[in-house]
Amino acid sequence: MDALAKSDFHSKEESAPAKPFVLWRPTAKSGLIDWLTTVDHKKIGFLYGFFALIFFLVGGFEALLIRTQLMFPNSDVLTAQQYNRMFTMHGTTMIFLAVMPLGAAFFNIIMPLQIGARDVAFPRLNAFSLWTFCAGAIIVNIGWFLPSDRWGAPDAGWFGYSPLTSKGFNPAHATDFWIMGLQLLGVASIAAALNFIVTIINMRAPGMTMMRLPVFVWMTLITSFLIILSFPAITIALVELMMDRQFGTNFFEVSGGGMPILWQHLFWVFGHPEVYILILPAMGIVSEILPCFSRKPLYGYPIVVFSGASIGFLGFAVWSHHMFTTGLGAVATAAFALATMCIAVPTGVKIFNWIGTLWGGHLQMRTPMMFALGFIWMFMIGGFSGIMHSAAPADAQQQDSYFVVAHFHYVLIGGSIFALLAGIHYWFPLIFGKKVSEFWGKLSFWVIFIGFNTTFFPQHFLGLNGMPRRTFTYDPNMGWNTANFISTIGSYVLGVGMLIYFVVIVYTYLKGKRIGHDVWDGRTLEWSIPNPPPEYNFRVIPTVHARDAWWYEKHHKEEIAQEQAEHAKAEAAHGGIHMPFSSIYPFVASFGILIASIGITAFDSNPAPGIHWKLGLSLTGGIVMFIGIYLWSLEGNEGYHLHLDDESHAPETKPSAKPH
Amino acid sequence: MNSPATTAVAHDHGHDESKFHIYVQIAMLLAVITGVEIIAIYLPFAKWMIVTGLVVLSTVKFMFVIFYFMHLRWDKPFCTILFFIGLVLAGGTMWALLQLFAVEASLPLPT
Amino acid sequence: MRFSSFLQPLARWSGRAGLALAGLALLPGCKFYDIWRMDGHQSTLVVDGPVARSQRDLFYVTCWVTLVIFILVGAVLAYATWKFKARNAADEHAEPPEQGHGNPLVEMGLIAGSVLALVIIAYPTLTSLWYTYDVPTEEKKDAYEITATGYQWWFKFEYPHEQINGAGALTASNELVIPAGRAVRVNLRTVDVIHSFWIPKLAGKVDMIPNRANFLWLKADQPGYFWGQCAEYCGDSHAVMRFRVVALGPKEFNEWLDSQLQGARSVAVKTAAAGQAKAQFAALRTFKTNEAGVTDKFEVAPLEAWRAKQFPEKNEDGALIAQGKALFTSKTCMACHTIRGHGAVGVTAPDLTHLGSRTTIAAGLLENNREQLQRWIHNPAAVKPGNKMAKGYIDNKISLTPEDEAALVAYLESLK
Amino acid sequence: MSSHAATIDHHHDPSTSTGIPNKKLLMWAFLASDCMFFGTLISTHLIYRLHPPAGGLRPVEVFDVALTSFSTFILLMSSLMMALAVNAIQKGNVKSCRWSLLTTILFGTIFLGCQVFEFNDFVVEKHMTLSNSLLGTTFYTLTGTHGTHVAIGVLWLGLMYVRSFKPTTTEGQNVWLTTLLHLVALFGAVLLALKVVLGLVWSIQGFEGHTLATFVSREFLPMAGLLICTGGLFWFGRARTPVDFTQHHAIDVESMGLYWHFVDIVWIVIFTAVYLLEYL
Ligand code: HEA
Ligand code: HEA
Ligand code: HEC
Ligand code: CUA
Ligand SMILES: [Cu+2]
Repeated sequence: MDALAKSDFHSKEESAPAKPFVLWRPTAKSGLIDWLTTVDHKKIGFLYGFFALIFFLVGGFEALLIRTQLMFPNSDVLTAQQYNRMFTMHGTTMIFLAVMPLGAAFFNIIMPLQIGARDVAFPRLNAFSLWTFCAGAIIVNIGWFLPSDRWGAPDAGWFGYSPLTSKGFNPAHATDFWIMGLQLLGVASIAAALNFIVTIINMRAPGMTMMRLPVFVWMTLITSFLIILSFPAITIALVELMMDRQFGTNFFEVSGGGMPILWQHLFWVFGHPEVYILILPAMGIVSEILPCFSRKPLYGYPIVVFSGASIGFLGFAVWSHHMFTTGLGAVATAAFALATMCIAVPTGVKIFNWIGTLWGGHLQMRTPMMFALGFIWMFMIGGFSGIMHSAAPADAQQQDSYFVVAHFHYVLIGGSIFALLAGIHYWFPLIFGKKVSEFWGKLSFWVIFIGFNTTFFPQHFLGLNGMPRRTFTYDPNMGWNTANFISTIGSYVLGVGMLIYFVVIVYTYLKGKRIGHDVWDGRTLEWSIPNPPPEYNFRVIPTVHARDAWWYEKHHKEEIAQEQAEHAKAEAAHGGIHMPFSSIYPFVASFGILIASIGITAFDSNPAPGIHWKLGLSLTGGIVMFIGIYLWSLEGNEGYHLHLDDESHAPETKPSAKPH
Repeated sequence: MNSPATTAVAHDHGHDESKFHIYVQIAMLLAVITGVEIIAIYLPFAKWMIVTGLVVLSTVKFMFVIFYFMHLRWDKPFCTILFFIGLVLAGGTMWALLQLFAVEASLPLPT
Repeated sequence: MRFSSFLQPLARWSGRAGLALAGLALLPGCKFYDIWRMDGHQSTLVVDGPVARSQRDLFYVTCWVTLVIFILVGAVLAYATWKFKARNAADEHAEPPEQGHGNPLVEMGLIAGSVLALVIIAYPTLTSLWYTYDVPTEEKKDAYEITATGYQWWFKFEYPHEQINGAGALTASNELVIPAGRAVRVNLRTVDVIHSFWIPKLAGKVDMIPNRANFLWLKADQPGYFWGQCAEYCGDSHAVMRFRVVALGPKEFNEWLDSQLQGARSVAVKTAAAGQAKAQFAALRTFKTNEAGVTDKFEVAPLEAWRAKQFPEKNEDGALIAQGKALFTSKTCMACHTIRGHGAVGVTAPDLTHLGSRTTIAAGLLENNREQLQRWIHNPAAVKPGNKMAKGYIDNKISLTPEDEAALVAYLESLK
Repeated sequence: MSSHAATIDHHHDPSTSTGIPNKKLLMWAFLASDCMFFGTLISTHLIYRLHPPAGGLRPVEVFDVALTSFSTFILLMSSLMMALAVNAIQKGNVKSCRWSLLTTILFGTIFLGCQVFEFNDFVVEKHMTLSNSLLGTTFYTLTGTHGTHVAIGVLWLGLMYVRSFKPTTTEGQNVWLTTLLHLVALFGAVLLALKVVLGLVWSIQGFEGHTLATFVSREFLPMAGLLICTGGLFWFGRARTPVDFTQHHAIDVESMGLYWHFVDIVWIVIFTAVYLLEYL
């Protein structure tokens, strides 16, 4: 945190106008208060990443327990219920608490830098998203720490098919936690996504036209659209489920005429776009890394962008491919099967263009590049098993078998996680000013790569050999023993790989040597600024002349220098760099939401016992939230101005610049 | 309490002065359409005709509100595009869902 | 870091060696060969019916098409990586290559190629879809109808065309007997949550969804014995919600139907051997949790094993059985279970009328023999987490002495 | 931004890349998202209408088309007032903007009152509750969610209205307390008025032992409170120091207006798809 907090900050600040106490704006630039009140997109992004990685380790630990249980037939490392909790929480954690926020971390840190902005459009809303995400994460996980008969961790599977989630079959509050937690995560994601959309559309530096945006920014934009358009569906589904559980409505209640199949539709209307929410940022990252290390622009930029958009759009038209076995009728099944196959085309286009990018380049085999190449290979395999699923009759044999588990881990780990790990390595020098050792980076890559394939490749065979998923045990005579054993060993190797990866990252963060500016000889704007990035990002808002803006600048030095000097003058005349004030109220509002949600999840459909504290808790939380939001709106979106002196060092106020 | 500086109304936008009247007229129109809708349901025409009529009338109302009250008509087209992405996807999803539940395979069990 | 430059080649080589090792480990010939033998009891590749065959063939089409694409694209990718890799520092810092931006013709060609590949997949998908969806018209007349209902966590099978006077349709549990060589249309229902009906060797799964009239059809080529499994997560014991299917030739099937239509068997009381058998049962061993409930017995000839089960055992202990029969009532087992002809008419639990003639109990989890029967009724909760019978034990305050268990087991075994 | 000219082009914000103000863009994107939200909710209702369970309530036996038409009309008018409020503040006409806001609040409250009345009627007279029928389940959830949107809108409008009194200089004043009391007066007036009017209507109807005779005694306290609150509204609404609420804040009012109009168009859809189509 150090590296971030102590960024190169030499400036004179204007003091804030006098204000009543509650509207006083926090000014801490380090320490706990700073982290709680920060509106700096880089710090918020860092926190997102930090929490996400913690949850990734938690989810990974759960996965290792799952694999340990399945190592041998009929083992009893876990009880049935523990196992069911484990995979439910593993899926939920990995998807909502690890990969999505890790994506959000990159959106936050990198996207504004790539478009030449000083912050996101709504800095406090950004903080609110972060803290609401934390509230959701707490609620989803809180059940682990409560007695498991009446509370407990969720155990209805990550897509919580009704009616297994109804009060009748799942009376414990575990399911209420799951519902409420997901609800909050949805709110957080939508708020963040709206922010990113406005930022990308409206905060671009001059000259940064839409068709000059780095592909990662494009993918951020498309992902954000997917979020705001798909999350409402699950929000409604969860509201309906909550109403069923707390107020006795009949949405999924068969005795009242409800149709549980409706849940599946609503869930997957969200769920399929969700998987593209997980993969598109990854594709964006890879589309940044490959050109950089091939020393060539991305091959077929417009087509890559367009294919991303069409993947996003088509993603809304294929949800029922998760429901091929629910008896939709032949026509509907056929329609969804064909629509699903169509997605192979835009996805293929991306793969081809990545290969085109490599073609004729000078490939530098650095760690990020290794992960990016690994991504292409692994994602291709995952995509192909996806295509096998899309052939609906064949899927009747594969659905809910380990073949699906293999498919989605290839796209999720081999896809999303590989690319995210690549991204961490790639942008680490920028964010922290330190570089991870190539040796340890590559070693971790190989261990992860081998561990991953050893874990999940055999699972294809398990699935085709009839092993159902979500089973805590199996008989020894089914022909599944060897594959399960290998898979478990693989997962340990994978775990060791991950361990190496993260230990090395943390080590570098603490002890690594400082490195210079623009280590990779990058192509996009984020590399044009010092590392770690100063609070204000850009001394002068850059003017963009070409697609790989920084590359262009590097090759047109004089022209740019002249231009920048002019801009700097203009900006100084305008009062200097405008920076938003920090604020505690987003945190207060989210905290209120957390309290209220805990209260609400504790309601029973027959609210007699303990109704007072539950109601009290909910109301208190509601009031805290309201106060937070109200004061937030009252304090206004003001800020202060920074005046950088000419060379951005040796300012009048702080005579001694820190040595680097 | 308007400060003197701001009382001078902009003259570069021809529509500004007349907006008040446009709004009132549109509101009247919307009220009338609503009235027509209410009467329509009691008319002795074929059901499909009335349904079509209702859908058309509601769409007209919808469009008037978003393009006039919500300014889309005068705003940058990007706002319209943005909103219509959501509208079209939502409409498409609704259509698909209703279609899926209308097919024979999806009929609930007879009770 | 300095030492890393020294270790660099090492890292590279250890990576390669690791890859090679992993590849070796997976090769046939190594000990791990049973991964490649895709002929488990629930294999979807080694199949025994036209529906599953159509699905498998489609799978192979998708598999081959994508494999070819994978090899083509992979080859180009591998070549590009190898060919254009910077081999030394000079290479790395060389003037950047020409900054080109793509070629529309190549793109269009590749898109066209992908579309073509998809058409190759789509066509058989559609034909297979229409074939597997419902019984083909020409077989409709001859098709046999069965209703399967999912319960947490077992299956009930009804034969709507085999009515028993005054007792509704013929009902069986956990073992489905079907005519071989004949299309069977299975109506899929559930009384609680979603389950899924899956017999991999005969047909892909279709879910049993509340308030929804699902069905599937299947056909077994030959008489045979098949493994089935609930394939939709349905709560605690989803993993052990299994079932078995027995396909019989026309004659045998009809014989089986005739025998099933009878009520439960009654055994004459011959007091002589009672005490002896009791002692023998009482001494039955205890089981570890999660101990496998099956032996390799069926692997060889499961169908034969099933056939053997159809006949009463030679030296039954009539007295013990009578005692068990009485206990079945007094311990309130009959509140949940049906034993047709013996006065038990419960409907919330598996029909036990012909339990003795089945090869498995507790939804395909345990083999049907004395040990396992006793294990089950001794403590169902230990065998199948969360199951409803264990709850019934607590609610009805059922406690069984070893003698009770012995008698009940004898009785249950006699229900041929 | 202190150097803004006297006239503001409300459709162009030079500080953004597209010229569209950030807040407006945010609101439109949010509304796009909300389309999906109501889309799925309305779908749920329609799907269950497609397959009503046997023996369930029939909507026409429950609905009251006259009441709904009235509230539809009211909501349309509130939309008009909202548009006028935006128009006024864009021209810097704070006073007119405030009156329009107040009217919008009033109409919004009437709409909510109609909904309270409707729900009450359906539950008590028509015996349709959230849990006793599928129709009740989907109907109350759908219209209730819409009602919640309206309520949030009213709250927002109220906060904006009170905010329009924020003085330019806060020196030496207890802005805090004034604002809080002003808010209390506003929402007190709104809620109490709602209560009194509903009480009156029920008394006229003779609903559940309400009679005109008992009306006065029953509603005495609320009426007194209403009087006080209204007085407070006038007191705080009196002309005071110059306020920090000008053309520059038009964008805030405008984005609030977008939200309000959206709630209106959702009702246009609900009115047709949920109510009118039932009568065919
Ligand atoms: C990152 C997430 C991600 C991604 C990107 C994908 C991508 C795809 N997925 Fe996957 N999927 C999941 C995550 C993802 N999936 C998850 C989590 C589940 C399980 C949920 C659960 O049940 O728990 C799932 C389940 C799932 C199912 C349901 C299986 C079942 O339960 O029965 C299906 C069925 O059609 C499917 C299909 C596809 C397809 C066609 C793609 C396509 O987008 C893939 C396209 C890519 C390629 C095809 C490769 C590259 C292309 C070329 C080289 C071009 C040439 C190729 C051809 C012409 C074929 N997926
Ligand atoms: C992005 C999403 C994501 C990711 C990254 C993973 C990662 C992993 N998953 Fe997960 N998985 C899902 C998403 C994901 N999974 C989903 C959605 C489901 C379905 C859930 C459901 O059915 O409801 C699922 C289900 C699932 C199953 C099936 C369970 C079942 O159906 O019964 C299995 C079984 O093997 C599994 C295994 C693993 C393993 C071994 C990893 C590994 O990659 C994990 C690697 C990470 C680590 C190992 C942690 C890092 C290291 C440490 C913690 C240090 C300590 C370790 C050592 C010293 C060894 N997963
Ligand atoms: C509360 C009801 C209940 C009571 C009482 C009950 N059972 Fe059961 N029984 C069940 C259920 C439910 C199952 C299925 C469990 C499963 O497989 O998940 C079952 C399964 C069985 C099976 C295996 C059946 C099969 O088809 O595989 C046997 C044998 C059995 N019970 C015997 C008994 C005996 C003997 C008693 C009395 C001592 C008894 N049951 C009392 C509910 C009950
Ligand atoms: Cu029944 Cu799983
Ligand atoms: Cu999908």
